[in-house]
Amino acid sequence: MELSTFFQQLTNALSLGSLYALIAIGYTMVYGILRLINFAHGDVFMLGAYFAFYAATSLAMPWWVAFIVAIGLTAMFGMGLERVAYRPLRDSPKISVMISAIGASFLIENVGIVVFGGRPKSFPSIPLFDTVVHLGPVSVLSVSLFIPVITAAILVALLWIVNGTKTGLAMRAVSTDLDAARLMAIDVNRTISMTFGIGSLLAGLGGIMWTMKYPQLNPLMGVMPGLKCFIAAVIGGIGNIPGAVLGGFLLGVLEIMIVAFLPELTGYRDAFAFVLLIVVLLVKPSGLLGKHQAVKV
Amino acid sequence: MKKAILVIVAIAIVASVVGCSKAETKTDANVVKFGVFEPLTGANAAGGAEELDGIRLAQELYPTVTVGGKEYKIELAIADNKSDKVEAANAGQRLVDSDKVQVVLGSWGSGLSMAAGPVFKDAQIPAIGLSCTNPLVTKDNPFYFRVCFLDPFQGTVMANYAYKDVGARKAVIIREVSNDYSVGLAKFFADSFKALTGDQGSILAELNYNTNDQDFSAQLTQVKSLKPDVIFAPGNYTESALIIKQARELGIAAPFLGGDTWEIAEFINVGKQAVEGAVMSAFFDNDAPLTPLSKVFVESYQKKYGKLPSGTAVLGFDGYLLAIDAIKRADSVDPLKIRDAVAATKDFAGAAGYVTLDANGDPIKSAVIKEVKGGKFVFKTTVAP
Amino acid sequence: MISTKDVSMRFGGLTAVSDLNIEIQKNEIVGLIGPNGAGKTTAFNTITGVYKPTEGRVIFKGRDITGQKPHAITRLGIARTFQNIRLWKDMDVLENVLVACHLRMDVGVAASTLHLPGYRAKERRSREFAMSLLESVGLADQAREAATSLPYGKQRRLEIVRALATEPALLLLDEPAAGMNPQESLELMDFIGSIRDRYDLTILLIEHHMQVVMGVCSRMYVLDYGVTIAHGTPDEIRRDPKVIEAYLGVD
Amino acid sequence: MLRIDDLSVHYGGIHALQGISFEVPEGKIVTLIGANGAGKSTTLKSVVGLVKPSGGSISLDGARVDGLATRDIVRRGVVLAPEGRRIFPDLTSEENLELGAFMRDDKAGVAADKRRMYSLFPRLEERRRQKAGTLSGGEQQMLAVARALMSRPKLLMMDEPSLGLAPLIVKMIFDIVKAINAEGTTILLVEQNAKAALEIADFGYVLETGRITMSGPGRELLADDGVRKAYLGEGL
Amino acid sequence: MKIKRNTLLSLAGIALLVGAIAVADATLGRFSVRILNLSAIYIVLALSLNLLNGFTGLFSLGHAGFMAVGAYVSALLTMSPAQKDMNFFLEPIVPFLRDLQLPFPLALLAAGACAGLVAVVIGVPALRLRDDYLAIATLGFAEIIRVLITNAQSLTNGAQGLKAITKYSTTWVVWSVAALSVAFMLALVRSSYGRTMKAVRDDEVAAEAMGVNVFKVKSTSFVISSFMAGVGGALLGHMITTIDPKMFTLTLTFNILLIVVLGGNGSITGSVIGAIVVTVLMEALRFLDMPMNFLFIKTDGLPGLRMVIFSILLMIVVLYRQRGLMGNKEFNWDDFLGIFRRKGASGAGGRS
Repeated sequence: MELSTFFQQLTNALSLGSLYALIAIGYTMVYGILRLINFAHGDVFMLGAYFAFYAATSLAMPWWVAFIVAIGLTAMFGMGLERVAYRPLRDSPKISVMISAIGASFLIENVGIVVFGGRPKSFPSIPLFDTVVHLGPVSVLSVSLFIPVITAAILVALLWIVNGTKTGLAMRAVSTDLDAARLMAIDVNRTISMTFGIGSLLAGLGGIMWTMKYPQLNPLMGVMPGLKCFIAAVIGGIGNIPGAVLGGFLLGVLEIMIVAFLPELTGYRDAFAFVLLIVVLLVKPSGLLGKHQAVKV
Repeated sequence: MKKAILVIVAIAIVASVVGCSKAETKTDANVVKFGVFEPLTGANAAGGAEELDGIRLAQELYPTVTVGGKEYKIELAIADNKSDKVEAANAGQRLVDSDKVQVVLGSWGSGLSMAAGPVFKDAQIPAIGLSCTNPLVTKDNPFYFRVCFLDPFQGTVMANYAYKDVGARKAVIIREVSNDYSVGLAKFFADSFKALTGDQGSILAELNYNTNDQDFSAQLTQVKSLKPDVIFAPGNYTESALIIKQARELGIAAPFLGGDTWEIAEFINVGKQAVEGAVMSAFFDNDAPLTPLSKVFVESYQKKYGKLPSGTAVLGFDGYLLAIDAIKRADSVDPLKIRDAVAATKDFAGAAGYVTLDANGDPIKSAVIKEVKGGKFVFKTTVAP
Repeated sequence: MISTKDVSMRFGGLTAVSDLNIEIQKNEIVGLIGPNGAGKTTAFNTITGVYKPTEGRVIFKGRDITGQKPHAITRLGIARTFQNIRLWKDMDVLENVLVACHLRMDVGVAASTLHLPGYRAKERRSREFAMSLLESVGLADQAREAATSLPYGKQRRLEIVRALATEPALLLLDEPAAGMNPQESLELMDFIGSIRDRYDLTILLIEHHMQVVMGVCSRMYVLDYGVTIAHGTPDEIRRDPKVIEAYLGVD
Repeated sequence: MLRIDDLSVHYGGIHALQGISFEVPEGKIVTLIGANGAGKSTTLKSVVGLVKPSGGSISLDGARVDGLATRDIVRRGVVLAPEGRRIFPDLTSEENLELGAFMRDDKAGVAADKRRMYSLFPRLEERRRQKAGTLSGGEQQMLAVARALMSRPKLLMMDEPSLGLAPLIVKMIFDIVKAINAEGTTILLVEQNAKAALEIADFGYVLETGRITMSGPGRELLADDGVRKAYLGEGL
Repeated sequence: MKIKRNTLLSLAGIALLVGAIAVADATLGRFSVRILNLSAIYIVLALSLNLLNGFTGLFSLGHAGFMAVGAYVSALLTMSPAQKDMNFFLEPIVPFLRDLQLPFPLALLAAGACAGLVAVVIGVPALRLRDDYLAIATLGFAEIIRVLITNAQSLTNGAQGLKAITKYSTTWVVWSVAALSVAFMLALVRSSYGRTMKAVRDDEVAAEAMGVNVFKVKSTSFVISSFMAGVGGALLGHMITTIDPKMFTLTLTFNILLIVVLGGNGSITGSVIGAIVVTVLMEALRFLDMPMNFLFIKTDGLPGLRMVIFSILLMIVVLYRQRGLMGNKEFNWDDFLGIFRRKGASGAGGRS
């Protein structure tokens, strides 16, 4: 392989990885607090993109206003989703909650099909994000330079919120022991709601960044990114924020490098994400940075 | 507990009552029913909607057919197959059984047509495929016909174009590996291109991606390093548009060639500037009228929908007209007689050219080659078989 | 019957049990006592295969069973009950016992699904055996009730009966008297003595109420912080100053 | 201060509390003793609203609190140092203390109380940056008590503070309980270590399978034959 | 006495059902028969998932993968070499598979066996995982199977799928297999082995301590379930007569999961009722996609509305009746007759 090709692939990998990382953080936040695989996360991601699309086109808002509005709406939607679909099942078996998540995902997708229409829409081009930047022999879309910066900023901000604020303290308390957190006069419902809000906010942001990079929207667009980013979160150790970032990058690099070094296997690309997932689950179920949880007898 | 059950039971009852009453609509003696069997939701929704537009326009222009001196009103029974095979077979069965249609039109997506094919065959109802180009659709099924050309022809046409017009000697193929259409077309293209160049190594690489993939940077970086003269990338229009966009971002300058699925507004909407210069085979062009009907179609389409028609819409239009034509020729609304009339179609003048069906039920038709220019699909040339 | 040789169990930095050396003869009833958190249940878990001891060996009937899977150890003849009752909540009383009978039935999926004649006979025998066990603790009348609808004390008895249904040689009871009032506890101890005789058992039992076990045990081991601080007959234990200090917490 | 009337609790089919009534007067130490599963922890959990009673009433200073959210009950000055300590193992000792003061907004007061806890439990100050899960059992119990005190409770309820602790530490914990009480905090103590509990309690209740079977001043119960036999391991 | 009465009732009920199916097959239109038969296939699939999810407590999301294996195996084994040549027009099929042709019953068994084998090879290692981890691992396996099928052109015809599969799934075939599955499940669940499965579901640790080889029980359940999924997938293929990898996505697994949940996790009766209700409802709700006029309000067709209503119904059940229609109860005559007796006693006249 030529060196320039290799660097181009490396850039591709990092650009894809940072996008995965951004979305995986949201996944991991929600899992961290409720131990729930939020199957609807990918659909919240889709909604974020659509909200931004309609705000920017139908309501003719400037793009940055549209983004802020969309992210806000997505966060609110996430909180509503938790309230309607997950809170009533808080004391139910894990399987019930998971099924509810699957059902919610189904519902959002189907409503999306009716409301947004099944035909794909394309996001209007925003020059700031949609210019090609050449770095020597490597070329990259400008949005791909923003995404790692945003991911890093989010990582820092979240680490600060979780480790440096009272809300974060409450989040960590709720995630380890619900009843003990209640005894500390923590408003458990609000804390969970807020975590969902942050997670969904990140999904919304991720959805928008995604459509900046791949400018098409359809109601099922969240399914694959949702699964992939979930895998990324599991690889890194679900519930662990830096782990999600690590997992996102690993997955991005793996997907690109498989194609780069073994082009005849391109058709199997989607399978590799799952192979990686299963290997990690079997070798270290708690993920690369996750903690092992012993089962009490 | 009781409440939930009650709700479900109640809805089920209401649903079946309403559903049945809908299905059992007055079987008017003076009505012919055309079943429209299309993906209106799911992955293929856009294609289904295009075909349906063409059919609706045709119905508006030709709402009746005269048989034996009696005027019959044409009704459409529309069933959504959700871009899903199980549903497709159900929807097809529903059309022939509950809606008691005499003819079926559709479906976008050869796989869906194939799923319902046996249903129509069993029920002995003729079905007219509109834009389903897979050779297997009509194979072994005396009740399935179509008004579009086939993939082998399309592949050859594009290979010829690549060899002669582009002057390409080395090509790269990017296939949507989970899409039968894309895989088939890629193969036909490759075979023809190798024959034309006389060089087994003229296809530098066949790279794959999956439906719904959105990041193709790895495959494209590979393509870039291979420096092909031309890239053949048949597939779904959204993925294809994203591929071309990302290729241009990587600085790949080689021309992109594709198939009929590209000719849809979304292809340009998603790809924007990047898809300028992309070349594809198509069924029809507005600027190159093939029959007197072409002009009628284009004008009335623009009037009804306020936009230029796509090649897919025109096939919906033609399918509807072919059905009427067959009914007239059979002078009967009996499905079996209609079938025989359809099978005997010769030089039927549709909006998208003349249709003559061969023994398989496939037409021998010209293809049109188009290019994206200034945000529009622009006619380049017509290729006769 | 059973002995542990220098068994230690560490979790991370915490040593839950260190150098445990227990030796029990056939038909003995031996107590394992100590304050909460002293490592008694951990000791049970290392014997029954739930944990693989970090160090040491567990010998049962002269055979090294260290590190074997719990179900294999049960098959060899060691059954147990749990401190926090672990009945199967979606099954009735009889079914709870029948599941434990499965072990000795030795039937495969095919035989039991097809209800082959051999299986039918075994199933009938299991049911009779299960009912006789239930009768012995006065639960026969409630055989068809949901296991978790029973009062606490009866659930404890059901757990013991369930363990007996695996036809063990050694029975490990983890705080069988927990949640019982003193009167019930004493009755339970009588019951434990009686099943030992009827089913030819050897019994190791965890309690932290000493007086409950004094009457029924011939010997006892006292654990504190995972360390065996004393063993001997009840009389010896009662007089051991180390026990009095650590266990009773007197000032 | 705390008054419980005819309190009943069901868990599925189990009738865990079968109508118990008792009172905790202001400024006193009251203890509930009894065997495992007698319903002691359930009583405390229902007071703070972690368990929903199926009957009866709980009132605090004359106002009903049953049915309120735990958070609101805690805000009214009732705090529970739960069984098994339930400290947050992944957080540092200091963070655990801060969580104890979660509902308080007076930063200065919280800081002062933190210092007070460190003076009360010097071991905790040494381990303030250490994850609570790595502390020894005794240190964890100290942390649980200190955490509870950080909310400046009027009523401190402790569930088995001596559980699994060495006698020396138990003694220390009980000394601190006495000291806290002397400063004016009312205490409701649940213990299996009946002797230690009754020795410091003003008043004691004996719970047996969901019912109160005996009650009286701590010293009196300590002298009672039945209690001695059943719970103090007398007659060994 | 009572037992005898119930046996008689059951026999009568079975006879009635057989009669009803015969009458339906002969008199109903093809569309209704098709839906009827689809219900039967979904009964098989729902039972297979229920065995795992409801009776053994293993949450698997990999069913579509095993169905795909079954569908492909049976389709390829029953096709004539000529049909295979027609299908494999891009790249010829591997020779040994081309000439291999088996009668349908054998092919159906082979379909189940292959799915079971795949379960042994890839699934069993995953059984070490719990709850949601198991769910995503199995989900991953199903996706991997699908990707493999898509890419194995000369074995499976890749994305082209297979066409002109013989339509063996007649009313009698599918309902016989469904009846056999119900009988098998009832026998299994009521047997000693079935009890150990429930014990594993309720409390693994206790089961292990009572001498139940938990891993073996889980593996057995997983393999049996996969076998049934393979058979169900094969029947589905022989009903639609064409298959391709895109059919076997996560959505298909979800659909079956919905049936199990709606019917009641751990209830055979529930799965049977759920399969029929869901299949019929999906078609019955089709009118929602059509243009409607309710009194004054006219809507254009809203494709997809049907699925929205369907998902809302599902959410209602999940949230307000978590245990599904039947809970984990089974149908029995005493309860059934009890309903009427209670109604009679209360004198409710509103029975329709």
